[in-house]
Amino acid sequence: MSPSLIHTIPLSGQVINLCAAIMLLLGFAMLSQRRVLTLINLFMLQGLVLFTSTLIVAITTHQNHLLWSAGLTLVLKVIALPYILHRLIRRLSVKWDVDTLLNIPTTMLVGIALVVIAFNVAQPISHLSGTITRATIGIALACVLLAFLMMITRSKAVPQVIAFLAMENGLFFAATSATYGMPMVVELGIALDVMVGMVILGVFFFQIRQQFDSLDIRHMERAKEQ
Amino acid sequence: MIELALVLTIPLASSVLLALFGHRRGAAELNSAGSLLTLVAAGMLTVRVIGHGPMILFDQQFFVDPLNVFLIALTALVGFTTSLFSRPYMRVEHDHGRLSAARLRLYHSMFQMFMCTMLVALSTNNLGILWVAMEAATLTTVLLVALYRTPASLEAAWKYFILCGVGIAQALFGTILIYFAAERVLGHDGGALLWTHLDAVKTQLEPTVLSLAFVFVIVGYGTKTGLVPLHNWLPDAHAEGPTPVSAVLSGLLLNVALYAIIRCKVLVDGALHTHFAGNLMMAFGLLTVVVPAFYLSRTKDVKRLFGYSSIEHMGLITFAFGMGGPVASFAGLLHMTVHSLTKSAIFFAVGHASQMAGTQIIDDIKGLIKRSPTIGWGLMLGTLAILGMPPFGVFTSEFMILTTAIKHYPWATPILLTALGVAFASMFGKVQGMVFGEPTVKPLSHNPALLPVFVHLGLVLMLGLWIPPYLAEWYRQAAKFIG
Amino acid sequence: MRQLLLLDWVLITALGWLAIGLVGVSFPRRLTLISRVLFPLGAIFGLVLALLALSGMVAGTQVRILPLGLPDLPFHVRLDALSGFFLFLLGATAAGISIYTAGYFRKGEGTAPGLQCLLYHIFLTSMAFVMLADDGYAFMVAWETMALSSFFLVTSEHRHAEIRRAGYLYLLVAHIGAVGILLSFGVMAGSAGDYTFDAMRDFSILGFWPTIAFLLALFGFGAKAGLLPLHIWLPEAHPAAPSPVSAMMSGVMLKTAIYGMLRVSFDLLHAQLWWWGILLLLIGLATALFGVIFSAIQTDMKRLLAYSSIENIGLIFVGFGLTLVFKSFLLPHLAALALTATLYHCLNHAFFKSLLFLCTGSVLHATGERNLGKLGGLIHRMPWVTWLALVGVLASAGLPPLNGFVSEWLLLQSFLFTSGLPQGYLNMLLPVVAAAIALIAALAGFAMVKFFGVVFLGQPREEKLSQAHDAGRLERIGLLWLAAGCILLGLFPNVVIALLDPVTRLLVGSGLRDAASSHGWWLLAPISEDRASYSPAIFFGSIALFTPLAYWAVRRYYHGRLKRVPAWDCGFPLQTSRMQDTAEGFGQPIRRIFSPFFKRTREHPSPFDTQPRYRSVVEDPLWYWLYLPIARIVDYGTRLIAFLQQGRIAIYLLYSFVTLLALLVVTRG
Amino acid sequence: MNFYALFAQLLELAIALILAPILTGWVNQCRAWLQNRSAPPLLQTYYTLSKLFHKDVLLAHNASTLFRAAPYIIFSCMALASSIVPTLSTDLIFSPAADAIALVGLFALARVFIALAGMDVGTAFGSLGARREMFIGFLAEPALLMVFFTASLISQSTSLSTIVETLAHNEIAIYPSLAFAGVAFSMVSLAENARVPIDNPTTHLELTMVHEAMILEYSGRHLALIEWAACLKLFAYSCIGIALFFPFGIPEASDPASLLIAAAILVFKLAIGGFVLALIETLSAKMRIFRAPEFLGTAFLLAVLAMLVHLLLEAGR
Repeated sequence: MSPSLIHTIPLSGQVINLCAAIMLLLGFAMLSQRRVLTLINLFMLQGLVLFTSTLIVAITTHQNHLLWSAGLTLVLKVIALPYILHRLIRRLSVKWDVDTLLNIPTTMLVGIALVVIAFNVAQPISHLSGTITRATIGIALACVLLAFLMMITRSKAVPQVIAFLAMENGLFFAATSATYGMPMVVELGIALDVMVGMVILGVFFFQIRQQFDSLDIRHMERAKEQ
Repeated sequence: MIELALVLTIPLASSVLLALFGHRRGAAELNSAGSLLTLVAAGMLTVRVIGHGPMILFDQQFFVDPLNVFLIALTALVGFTTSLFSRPYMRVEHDHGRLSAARLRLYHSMFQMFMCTMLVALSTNNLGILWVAMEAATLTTVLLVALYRTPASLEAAWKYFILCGVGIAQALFGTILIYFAAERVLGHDGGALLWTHLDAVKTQLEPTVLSLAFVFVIVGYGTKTGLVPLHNWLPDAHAEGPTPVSAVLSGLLLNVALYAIIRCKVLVDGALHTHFAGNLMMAFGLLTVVVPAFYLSRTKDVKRLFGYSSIEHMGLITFAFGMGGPVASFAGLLHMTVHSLTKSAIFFAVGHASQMAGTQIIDDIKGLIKRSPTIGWGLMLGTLAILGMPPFGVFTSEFMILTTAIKHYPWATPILLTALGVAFASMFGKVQGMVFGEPTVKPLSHNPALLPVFVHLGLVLMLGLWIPPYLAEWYRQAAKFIG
Repeated sequence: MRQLLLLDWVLITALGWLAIGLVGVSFPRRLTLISRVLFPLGAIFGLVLALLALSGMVAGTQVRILPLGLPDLPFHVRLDALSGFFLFLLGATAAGISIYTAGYFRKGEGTAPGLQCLLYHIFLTSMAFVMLADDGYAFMVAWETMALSSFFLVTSEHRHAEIRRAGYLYLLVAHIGAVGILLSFGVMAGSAGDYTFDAMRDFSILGFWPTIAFLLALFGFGAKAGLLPLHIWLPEAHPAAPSPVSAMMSGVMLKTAIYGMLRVSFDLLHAQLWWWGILLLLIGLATALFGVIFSAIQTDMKRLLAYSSIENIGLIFVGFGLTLVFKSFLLPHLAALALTATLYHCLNHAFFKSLLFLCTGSVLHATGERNLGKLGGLIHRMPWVTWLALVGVLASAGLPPLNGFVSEWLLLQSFLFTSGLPQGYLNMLLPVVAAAIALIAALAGFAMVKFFGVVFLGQPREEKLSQAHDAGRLERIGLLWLAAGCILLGLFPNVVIALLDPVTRLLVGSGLRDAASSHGWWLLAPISEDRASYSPAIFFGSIALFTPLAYWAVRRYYHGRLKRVPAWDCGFPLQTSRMQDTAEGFGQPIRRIFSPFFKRTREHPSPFDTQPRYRSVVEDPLWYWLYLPIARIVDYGTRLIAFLQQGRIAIYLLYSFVTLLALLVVTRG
Repeated sequence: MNFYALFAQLLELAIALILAPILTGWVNQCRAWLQNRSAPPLLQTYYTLSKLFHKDVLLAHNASTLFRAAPYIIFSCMALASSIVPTLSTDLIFSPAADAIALVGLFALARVFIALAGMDVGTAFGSLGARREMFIGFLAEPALLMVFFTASLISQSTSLSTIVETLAHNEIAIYPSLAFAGVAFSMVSLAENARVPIDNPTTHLELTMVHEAMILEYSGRHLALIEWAACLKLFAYSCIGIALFFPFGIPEASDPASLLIAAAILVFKLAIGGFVLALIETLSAKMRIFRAPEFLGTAFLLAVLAMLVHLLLEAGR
């Protein structure tokens, strides 16, 4: 956006835009990342960024329930989930390297195309956005799509789940920064679902491993119409 | 007030109870009892709503109107019959050593939890809570699908989880967009997610945003509805889960997902003043009717077979609602009803059939009608009903849908009819082989509870010949308000 | 409570059948109850229905709206001359078949007798409702119920794979046909979108839509009637079914298709185009020729009769087409003549074909054989069946003075008028069609002689045939009823024509009653006496006079000594039953002359075979030219689409992803 | 239906019954002459018949009632047929009873019964003959019907009396279509009456016989009746031919005088007809049974052609 515009935006807004940019960056980083551990850390970082942006929105717009959701984000996305994931991969002793179905450079190119599409789609919305943070919704969409792409390209169960959670992050980001947050009850519900889902997945990993003695989802292609 | 509270709390309570005592004897009876109470409560609620009209409860978070109260009643009914059916079914599974007592506990409590989420999703007024409930429903059913812990069931559950999780995520984004659009009209704390409020101001909502939102919503909830090409989880989940679960998946979950789409469609139509949402749904619907028809003839597994048939019928319903108008929406609602009843009945019969044969492979099931005429006739009549043979109710709704299509979208009619014809050819051929012929199947260790099957089929038959006036009136109201 | 109309009584009778069925199914194993009480009761109801329908034909149109069906489209029923006539056909035939069936039941065959009873009576009720229905929905419901119940009756011996296959084919074709009918209704309802027949009558569709509606209806009803090339199910289903059911299907159910076609083309559609008639006529001709040729070469007695049904349906459609032609050229009187011939033949076929099918049923029970190559000489064992079958055979061969001849006579008469048509080609073409009809009639004679001669005459070809027993009492009553029908319909054509008068007046606005009845009951002269006349009474009377006269004279003037000796047979010393013509042998000239019609696979013994065997299978070429290709196409499509269901979650995710992106781009752009 | 009509009817029947065997005898005589054989007496057929009537009946063990009833039925059919065809007068009581189509039906009825009788005993030859008879029948019947159709299109009627009246008593009109029809008719009647080239009435050669093969098992009075019926059939066909193609001299009224003249004319015509038949039989050779379709197919085509010719050239009349 042109410099004149930048000055019209208050500092908080700029910070949020910055967060948005970082989100997107992290999204790309995860897309290109081969190593599970780093993937988890990146995910944690994303959570952190999400937390900060939520916090800022909460402070600038004096909405207390957003503080709650920020706290929720911190607890869930920055502490709990990464911790669980770390435990899991240690317990499961997953191979460190993640091989992708599509080689990284191509994936990146596709990702860029996705970003373009996302911005293009989000343009009309951001124009009529009343909030101080216009572009964020486009970025959130981009994050979601990138995570989606990541889910498609990863051939192991754990990275897929991480991608799934990253997608959740993107949605949260959209919810908080673009619309100053959903009603509390909804956010709680969402958080609960994510949590439970994680637990169930954790259980699943073990059973999958024990049944297929690997977490490679390419083993799970039996059910089809021959 | 109290009725709705009962409708929502009874399943929850019984789920908790079953989580504690589900491994003891009599768990199945408790399950049935809970479902029965839910059904009674739902019945009271229905009477209440018919009497006093729509009501908004619990600081506007819940909302009951003709549209969802009939789905609530249907859900409670099918839930009850399914619990009746699952009692002997699960006992046989237990005897065959396929399920331990702990698993049965999980099954019972998750079944009730699933019912609870369904009812919440139906009765809530808050699109956010709707989403939460749908997600919760996904989670519970994932556990149910994976109940056997076999590789196949795990694979199915995994696919189900990932695909529906992702889909649901899109739906959330759509919800956020709607909220985003509504907030500008309703202000921040104007309950911008409450459907009633949205409905009140739907004409002022921002069209572009809502159209985008609807795209996300239909992709999201459409995944759960099983719209092609988002349907791929459905046959696996139906095939690998225990049969009662397949029954409720087909009979209820798909309906509820579709219900969510319809709720959003009403808003979008109000905002856009175009037929955008309708066209989108019609396109999905046609695709969803045609593609599974061609799968049918290739599938070897009987439960996959009927899974695909569920997809096809969901497509038909989506198409009906897409066309819109009093007749088509009426037909869509009717088709929802008859499809739930018929398909769950079929799954009951199929469950026992596959238990008798010890397999789900179609070619290995033969001569049911000799070993157990009730199961054989149940399966045969159910299949004929679902294939749209008069005098069963499925034909009624299909007749209305087709005639509306002939009237307004003649080009679509041949496509639909071809698909239905192909479906008839493949499905009927397979089922005939299973029901008739020299028996290969063995009698069951416990005598099956086939009352549900024939109750359902009886209801469907009645709907084919005579729709009770109040029910028709009720459909009309709902249809009018779907538009 | 308003007093009950005739229509209500008809409805009550039809529902009475249903009630009988329900009683039957509630005592599924009580054979005596079912066979000695319920089925005779059903037969009585049939008679009642026939009488009610007769009075309904003259009573004028009556309508009712039942409190059933869709909320905004309840069941409309209507009793007019047309439906009255077909209800009469149904009732009269059903009376004979039901009473026969009462005697036909045996212990432990196929499905439980109670269930059979239910299905059979549902079948009857649904057929009655098909003829009464006055709106698209009620019609479709009754129509499909009819198909469904008959399907279950056909597959009652479902342990045999070929019977399952036959049933499958039958229901499939029936269903696809029903789709055609539904579409036709849709077109006729048009933009009004009201599916009551009244609305269709009032709402006149324009342009090419009537033609489309007509063609769709032709497809739909043709599938049920067994018109070429949709006949494929018929020769499979009829042999598969138990004989009373085959009789009912061939005798009555095929006629429901005729009824529907008449209803659509004359009642619901306003104007008729002449080429519709020509189309119908040519299709009917092809069907008739095809059917009669195939019936002449069959080796299974029920298949033979099934193909003969195809032939008769073809003839009926020829008459139908001629009616359309005359109607479209505004020649109501000639149209009435042709239509009378058509309806008359419907009635005749109902009687003689069900009679013949029931006879095969008795033969089947007595011998357990359907294969003509294993029957023969039954005239000595089962005289009742033989002589009654002879009546049916003569009637079906179109020989005077039986009923089959009258309708063919009327048909040929109406063809003699086609030279008066204002259309150059037609009055050249149609007499040639008449020639083809003559050929078909003669071939039908051939087929029937083969049927009767091989089954009942000659020496028994198997040992077990000597244990064959004649039909039981109730069975005889049923057969007698139908045979009497064949004779009476043949002897009193004027009565029947007078009876058909309201129907023709309703449909084509003219009738034959006055012309026919002007010469007294004994002389049938549809136009005028010196134009054409036929008096079956004198005909029959003189034969019935000369024969005993000759007999008496011979016995009177010459001694009647008579010795039983071995057959002479040109002095051949040894004669076995194998030396007489088999069914294959009898069909050989046909196979030779009409070889282009068949897809034939033969297996000739070479001179060096140790066990030489000869085998020759004649199949329906259409199966290979039309049906298998369609099946292949569908199969290809399924293989193509099934490829999408890969089982790879990444692919599935990709589907949703691409869908989402595509939709987004579309919506945005 | 006046007294004369009844009288004429009975007279015609009587004449038919009497003349038929003589006609056959006459044909055989002519044939013998043409083949330079010494001819049998004219009444030879009568001798044969009476001999057969006096003989005992030898009935095969397997023969059924139908076998015994058939001769009487066939005989009465043929008697009826020959009394329907207007030969002496067109004012007959039976003439409205059956028109041309019914006449064809009558012949078909007789054919069916004789074929069934042939199959009844269950010998190789019987069924073979029956098959061939029906086979020839379904080829000949349509052709005959088409011949009648041509005539009825000309006279706008299918009742034989009206046809004859039209053809005989209208102003002399040339009908080219009738020429075709005539040829077709003569071919058909050769086939129908078991004559060379389709069948040979005098042969008992197993593989060639048709008619004889069917009646092989008959003896005594039954055989006599059948033979007589055959004579009647020939007579009836000849009368049909006369009525259609040489109807001149058949009176409409039926007062005794005109009847006598008519009878004389009839005898004359029959004599010529018989001679022509013998001539044809002498000049042509019996053909293989599977050449019969070609032969009769030709007849059928000629008949159809006749009808088309009529529609083309004479429809204007």
